[in-house]
Amino acid sequence: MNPLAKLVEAALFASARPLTVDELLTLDPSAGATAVRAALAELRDAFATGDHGVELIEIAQGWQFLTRREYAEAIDRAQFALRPRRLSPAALETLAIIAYRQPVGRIEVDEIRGVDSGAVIEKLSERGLVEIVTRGEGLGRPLLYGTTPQFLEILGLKDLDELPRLEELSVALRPPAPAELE
Amino acid sequence: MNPLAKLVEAALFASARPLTVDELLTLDPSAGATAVRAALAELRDAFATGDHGVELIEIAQGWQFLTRREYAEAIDRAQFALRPRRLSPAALETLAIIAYRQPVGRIEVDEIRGVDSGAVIEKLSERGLVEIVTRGEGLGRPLLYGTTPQFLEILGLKDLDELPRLEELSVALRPPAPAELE
Amino acid sequence: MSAPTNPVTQDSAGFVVELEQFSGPLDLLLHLIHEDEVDITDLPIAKIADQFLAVISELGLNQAADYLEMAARLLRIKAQMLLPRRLGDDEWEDPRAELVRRLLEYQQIRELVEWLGAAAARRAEQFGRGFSPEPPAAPPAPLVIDLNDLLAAAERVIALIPEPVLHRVVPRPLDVEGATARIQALLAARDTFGWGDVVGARSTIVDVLSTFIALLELAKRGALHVHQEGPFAPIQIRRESPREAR
Repeated sequence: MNPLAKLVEAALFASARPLTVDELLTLDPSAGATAVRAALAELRDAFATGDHGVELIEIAQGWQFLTRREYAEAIDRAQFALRPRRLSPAALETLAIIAYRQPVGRIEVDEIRGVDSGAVIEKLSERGLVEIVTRGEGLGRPLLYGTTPQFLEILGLKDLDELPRLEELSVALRPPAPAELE
Repeated sequence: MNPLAKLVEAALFASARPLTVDELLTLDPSAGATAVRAALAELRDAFATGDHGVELIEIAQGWQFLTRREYAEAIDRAQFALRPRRLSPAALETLAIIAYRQPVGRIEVDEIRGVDSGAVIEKLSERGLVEIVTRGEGLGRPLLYGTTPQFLEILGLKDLDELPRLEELSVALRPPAPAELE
Repeated sequence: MSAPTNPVTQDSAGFVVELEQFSGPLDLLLHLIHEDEVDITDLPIAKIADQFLAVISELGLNQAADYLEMAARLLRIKAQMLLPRRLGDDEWEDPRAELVRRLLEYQQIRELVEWLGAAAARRAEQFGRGFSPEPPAAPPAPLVIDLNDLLAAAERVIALIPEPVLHRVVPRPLDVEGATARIQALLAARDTFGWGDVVGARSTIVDVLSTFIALLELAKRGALHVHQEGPFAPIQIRRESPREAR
């Protein structure tokens, strides 16, 4: 492969988007557009033999290496297997409040987060991470939530005592004294 | 190139980070680890001839295509890709201590550096270079930190064994050695 | 050396640079030791301590706790070294030992820092794949919760709370009796007075509530007359005369 083709290969690989011939020209001020086009053709042919998992494609905005279509499904499948599903920050916050303050009512969660948490709590409940554990005293006897055994299982904790204590968190916190948790 | 090698090539091209053999195994449930390793070796050799702008390297306990060193400057100049931000001396110091003493608590890092390292550890944690790996014994069961695969990734290391051994350093002092000076 | 008077002088710009130059007191100490080419294990403590003090005062680092603490430590060791000791005293412990151990340990870390920095620079000469295809949509993967993420969320949440206490109801009884007495004293002295005369300039919510209830109670008893020109106008209090006999 000629040296310019190798440089173009490296640049196309590292770029987050397709590159045009004009853009590729900035790689080597001494190379002309003809030389860049020849390099692109050489590269395309080298990867087009069917002996590679990727190919060089000319698309509207320029040139880009893309994985061959026939491998897309396997790669997608592998990504499913690898890509763990994560909770949104809002869900994590709500979960954290419930974990540390349980049993805790929705109103208290709303007050701490400063936003309505009803929908988030419902989602967490659907996912089996929190559940209604009891009813509170007082007006309307509110439903109080706590974490489930599945919550511990996902975090790999034996019991709730294994949750880090709040005073160990890096930010200087004023953890509520036990009496204030009620 | 054998079909599995082409599939592996496609998967590595599709990934922005190194993939381990275990991860690559999910591509083709019928392939075993031996076959995947053979495919990786075939790919590495195919790209190692010096006839490509990219090469397949072993890094962070996995494999990744990277552009060849000699093209760094041209790609950087053309701004097709950004170089990673450099780490500050304080960040590197903290990383060095965590890498060698892991799992290690914040207090120990503070003591060795002679300064409060809370903010630095938090930054490193945000960048995914260190993480809480376990909890220590003793008072308050402190959170203990260790390095992540991403730490290996930004240093271009296969694994932690590639770090220099302490006895190879010009200052010979083995880890916790309070007794040695007497 | 005096501190720069104007924070936007060249001095302060230099200060920032110098601050970044050393990552802590140990780093500064090592710098001095290397500059003087002295033996760490036989540290000329008096000389190094003086230099350390001079540098931190010059750089304004004597404001930083870590540097101050080290300065104090150096002075203590310097003093201990001056104490007389008997020849061949086996019990004598070199007061420098702990500091020397820390310096050696720190020097080792600095060496590792160089190695790590070089490795990172070398890795930065190679670029990874820049284009990441859209992640495939759909089928749910197993749920993962990272303990770090949960802790970070807890921190975010707690940062939101000005006080982690939710509603702490503090029993602060209203002092209606006191307010009544205050009003009655005013009634005895004057025919009319304003709201401000009763509660004063720095009234708490408790004072306001107590006074208000006392006023209403006294008005109900016919002891006074409360009058307000319009909404939000000053409240005027007038003695009800002639006094009703009860």
